[in-house]
Amino acid sequence: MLHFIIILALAAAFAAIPAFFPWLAFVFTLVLAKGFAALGVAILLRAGLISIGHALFYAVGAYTVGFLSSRAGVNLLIPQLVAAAVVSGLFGLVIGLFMVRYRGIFFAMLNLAVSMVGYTLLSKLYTLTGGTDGLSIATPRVLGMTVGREAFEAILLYGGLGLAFVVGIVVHRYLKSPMGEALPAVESNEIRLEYLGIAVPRVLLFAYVGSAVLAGIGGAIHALIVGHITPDLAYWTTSGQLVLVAVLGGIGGVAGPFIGATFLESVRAAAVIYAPDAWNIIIGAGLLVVIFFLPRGLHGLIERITRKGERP
Amino acid sequence: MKAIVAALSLAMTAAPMLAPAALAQDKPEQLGMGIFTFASGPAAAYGMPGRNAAELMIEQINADGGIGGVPVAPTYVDEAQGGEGVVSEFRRLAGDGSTDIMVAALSSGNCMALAPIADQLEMPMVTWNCDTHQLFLNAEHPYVFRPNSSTVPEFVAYAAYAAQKAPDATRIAIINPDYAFGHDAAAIFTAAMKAFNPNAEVVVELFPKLGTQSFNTEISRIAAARPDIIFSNMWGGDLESFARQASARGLFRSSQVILALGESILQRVELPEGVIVGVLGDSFWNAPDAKQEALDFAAAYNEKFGDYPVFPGMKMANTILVVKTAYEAAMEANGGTWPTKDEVLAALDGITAETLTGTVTVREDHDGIVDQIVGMTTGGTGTPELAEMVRYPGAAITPPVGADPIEWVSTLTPEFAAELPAPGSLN
Amino acid sequence: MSAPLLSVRGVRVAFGGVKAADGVDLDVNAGEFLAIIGPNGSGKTTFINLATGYVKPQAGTIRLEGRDITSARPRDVTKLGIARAFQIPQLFTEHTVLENLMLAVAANQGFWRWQSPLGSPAVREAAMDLLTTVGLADMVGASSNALNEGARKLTDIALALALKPRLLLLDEPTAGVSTDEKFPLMDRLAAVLRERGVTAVFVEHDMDLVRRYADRVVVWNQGRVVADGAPDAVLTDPAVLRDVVGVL
Amino acid sequence: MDFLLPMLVDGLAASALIFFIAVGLTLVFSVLRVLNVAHGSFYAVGAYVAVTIGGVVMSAGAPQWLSFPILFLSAALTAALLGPVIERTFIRFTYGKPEAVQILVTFALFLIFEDLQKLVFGVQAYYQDAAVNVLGISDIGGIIYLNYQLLLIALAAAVVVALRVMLHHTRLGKMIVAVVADPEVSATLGIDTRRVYMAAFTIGVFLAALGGALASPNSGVAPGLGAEAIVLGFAVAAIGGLGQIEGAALAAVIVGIARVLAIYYVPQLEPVAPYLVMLAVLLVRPYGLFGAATQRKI
Repeated sequence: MLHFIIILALAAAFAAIPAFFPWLAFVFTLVLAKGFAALGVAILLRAGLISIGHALFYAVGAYTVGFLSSRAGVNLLIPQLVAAAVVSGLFGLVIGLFMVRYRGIFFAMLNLAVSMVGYTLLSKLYTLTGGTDGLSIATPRVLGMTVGREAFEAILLYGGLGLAFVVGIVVHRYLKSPMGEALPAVESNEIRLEYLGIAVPRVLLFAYVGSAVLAGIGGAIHALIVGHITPDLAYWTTSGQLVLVAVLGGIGGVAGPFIGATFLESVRAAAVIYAPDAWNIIIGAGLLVVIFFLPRGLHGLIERITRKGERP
Repeated sequence: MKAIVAALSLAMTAAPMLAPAALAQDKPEQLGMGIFTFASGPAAAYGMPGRNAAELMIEQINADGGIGGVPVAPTYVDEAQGGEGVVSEFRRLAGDGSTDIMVAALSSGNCMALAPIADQLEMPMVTWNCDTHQLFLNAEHPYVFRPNSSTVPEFVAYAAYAAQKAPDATRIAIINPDYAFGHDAAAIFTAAMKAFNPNAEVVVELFPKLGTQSFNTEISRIAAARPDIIFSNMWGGDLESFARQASARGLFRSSQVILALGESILQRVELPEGVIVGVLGDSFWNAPDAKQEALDFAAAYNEKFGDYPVFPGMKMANTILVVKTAYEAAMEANGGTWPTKDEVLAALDGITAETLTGTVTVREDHDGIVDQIVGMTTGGTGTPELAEMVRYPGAAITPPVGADPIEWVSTLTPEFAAELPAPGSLN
Repeated sequence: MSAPLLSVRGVRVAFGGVKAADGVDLDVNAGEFLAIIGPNGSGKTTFINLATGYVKPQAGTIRLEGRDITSARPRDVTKLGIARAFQIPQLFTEHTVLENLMLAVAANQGFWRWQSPLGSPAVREAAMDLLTTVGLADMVGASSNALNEGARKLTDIALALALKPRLLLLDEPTAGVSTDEKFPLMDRLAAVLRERGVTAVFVEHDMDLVRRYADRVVVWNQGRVVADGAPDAVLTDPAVLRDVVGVL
Repeated sequence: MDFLLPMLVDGLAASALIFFIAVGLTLVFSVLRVLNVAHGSFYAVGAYVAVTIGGVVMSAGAPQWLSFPILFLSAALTAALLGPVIERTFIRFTYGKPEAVQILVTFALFLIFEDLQKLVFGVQAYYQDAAVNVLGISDIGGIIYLNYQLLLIALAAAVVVALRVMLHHTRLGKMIVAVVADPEVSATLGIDTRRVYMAAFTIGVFLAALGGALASPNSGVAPGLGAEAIVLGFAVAAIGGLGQIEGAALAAVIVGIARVLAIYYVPQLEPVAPYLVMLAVLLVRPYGLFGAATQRKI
């Protein structure tokens, strides 16, 4: 309960800050986008699977919105989001069928490889994707209403926050279900899982598709708030960033990746202004501090507080 | 928990104090100018000269009393942080009231991403380098102006020069960077070459990715194709690596090489004599018809930074001069008071401004008309200079307003090239 | 006489020249407790691995009630009612003992319901029962990583029991369990198995246990079954005493 | 088939450069069982050090041939300065940890090195091509090659042989092999595994730095070098089978040839050639060309 209260307090702070610093609304919407995708990465990390390729699904979500907006003329927010989730889920299903056979570094490298092939396709299929110049996305209509850009961005931020809550609860319940609890078991003892009659590939495929859907939702929000997308979304450095966000935030709870994304984007925003040449050093050092001293990430701090509260 | 609080407070302190918006009629304390260029990463080799030139030009303007008595206060944004970071910074600068006009950006991708945001935030944006013809192709951007040329006149100019200089050359090799700029240039150059010489054919076309270190296989592949002409619009570190490797392996001796952005490496690589190079516009400070202002600027630049300005630097300086001209024109039009945003926009619309290296006109579609200077390397070292130079009039080689640029290129004829000024005419 | 529950015919498997099974024929009859004894490295564990699909034989067939399971995977075999416990306990070290058991219970009981919690009352109760059976009721909250070897063994066996198997394969079930605990544990285990009518095969080194609990003993040596019969007969066979028990 | 000869020469030249990136990575993995993302940083640092020392020595008027020993010296210097320190402080922490932790710790090091390079060397490209110039050129099948490119092919082959000799015929090498086979047993036999780890890691740093140093005379050094190197290195190491030195050599040749084939016939595929090779290889052999599954003991 205390845990939930802390999360609510953080969310309230998250919602309030852009009201005082309007330009931060954009940054915070990106935080949500990255948070969704990093949550997807975190699900796989629970099974010990590190994907250096999830930017592909982020890009698939973004480009689904891009296609609908600039090629198919579907300028409606909800259908765009739903389509992004469905299409990235389908990509996740097809690629996942192949990926769930692999573990460890081979899983990481194959995800990297597939995402780089995707990146190249996005860059090369000029007529379809606009090449490296990318696609522009018009402000869509919301529930049949034409809204101004400013209103739309507010809808995206606060609607996104609401969506994060709903999705967070769904994912939390999933992680506490037998299938969700089986994920750490895949890492600690896959053989025993098999000997319980559990089809591990199926467990992983479900997680993989789910993580792809989450990344796709993130990508769609990214596309809508930035208004312009390029193949760089699928580049491996974006994937690396998502893993970074997940680990910084901690994979122990669904709020972790969102906390990690807030932290990373805030540090980035500050670094761009105050220490533009040392941004990588700051992030690298932060990552080391987290791994060495906070193995459960920033979210682990909340866990510590609530543990104390529950078991005095 | 502490770390989260720290992170949030960090985010808050990152927000500068909201500056009160200046009333239109009062002269503000300063003119905030957001300047977007690459200051890190591989593209910095091209972007830093732009930033250096901006520093120098603004220093000179401010020493001279500023623009209409108001000093220019630049904020530099590094484009190397990627599209969303650039957009984020643009929004921050536009939103916190610190910035009145944006000079953005180097990369075409970033210009495409920023243009709709400039319109949305009603923030005047003047591009200084990005040259994709897509920018104004299917979109009107009331707040965006490009006092520069686009890819079409730029690469038509090289084809015209090649057609005039080497009329018998038919076998073309192209090696361009693997993104829109490289692919667009390849398409335009090829179409123009075929228009000027129906026998022209592309024998090999390569697009190595940005940041490639070793072009050795590409060089072998090109050499094996025995081309008459090798065209490249690589730039920055890639261009330098390619030029060094190709030069060491004799590619410059066996074919006529065209390095579209070659002027930018003249001070770093000893190119052999006779390589066709250009400046994507007229921004070459050491042309025979150079104005004294250009020579003075180059000398000051050399004193401050230790080398001569390359053309990206000159483009940046020229663009800031266009902004200055626009503000001054707007003030003149309203009787000397500080102009409102709308007055600045009106002044930029259709402006004709004298730059360090020529004249630029911004058309009604907000695209610029600029001359194209092309020349050949002299093989000499030291102060950068070119031989066999030509200045193609911008109006002659820019597609008219509303024309599809690529279609326009295919309507060109051999006579078109023949009627342009001849190489060496600018001496 | 009814058909055997598990029937192994002509099974052959070798690892880099070492023959772990060299043309083995062996039947396991429904309801019996079969002990497999033999020197270390003779391939006893390989028999369990073969029967559960972890190792694929290079020749021969394995049938469960007449159904060919030679090329089935462990999870298929498990679903058909064969469970195994391991020589080296195989636990979910990220989970508590109770969670380990709940995962095993849930494996057959709403595992794919992705919005229901793992610890439903029914699952929790079944898991607690199992832990009581193996004498670990006071360990439920412990991390399975922090247990001593004996408790790990017991948890491992409980995981197999949770699957409610028809055939249970135990690999040295009491190794690591303290001498005082051995017989009480085996008594409880045997009672549960008899009560549920579970057939059991156990690989064992402790001849006292074999004598006391096995209905039948098979001696495995150098990849072959060299003796097969009632404990009294086999364990008094001089050849067995020399080759197998003597080595121990 | 006009292109057969140039393709072969280009393919081997490209393979040599790729091999130098991957070999140290795979050696370190085979001994320490650590996936070192910072390997790319050592590659870049080696290149920067070589260019810097080379620049100083050449501008002092030293004879051109001296630029060769400088390349090796720079790699040795980089390894001596960075290898033991980094192994002691950061890498040791990751022993036995999950791969995700290893990747992230070394990725953090990589990020820090990226900015340190920028702070020390700036963002401009450096070139020091004395070693290329002094060797001259050869005409092979009508195409001019740098003799330096041909030398690199020979050097790559020499490194494969040298590593074999080192591993099987020196005291240190035998200790490394023993530790690879079984660290616990080695420790009981009196081998100081901590020192072996440090030595193996330092050799890995040396090989990475040597790769960077050897590439620098022809390619120059610019920011972004490390990132390119590490992705390619991981791909090649995975294709070869992690920890397999001969596997890395074969994988480097396959990837090198694949890239060259792409450039000659399907240039659009060149950027994805390493990844397509990896997908194809891992589809058929899930643990790489020379790799094998390690089965859990149950």
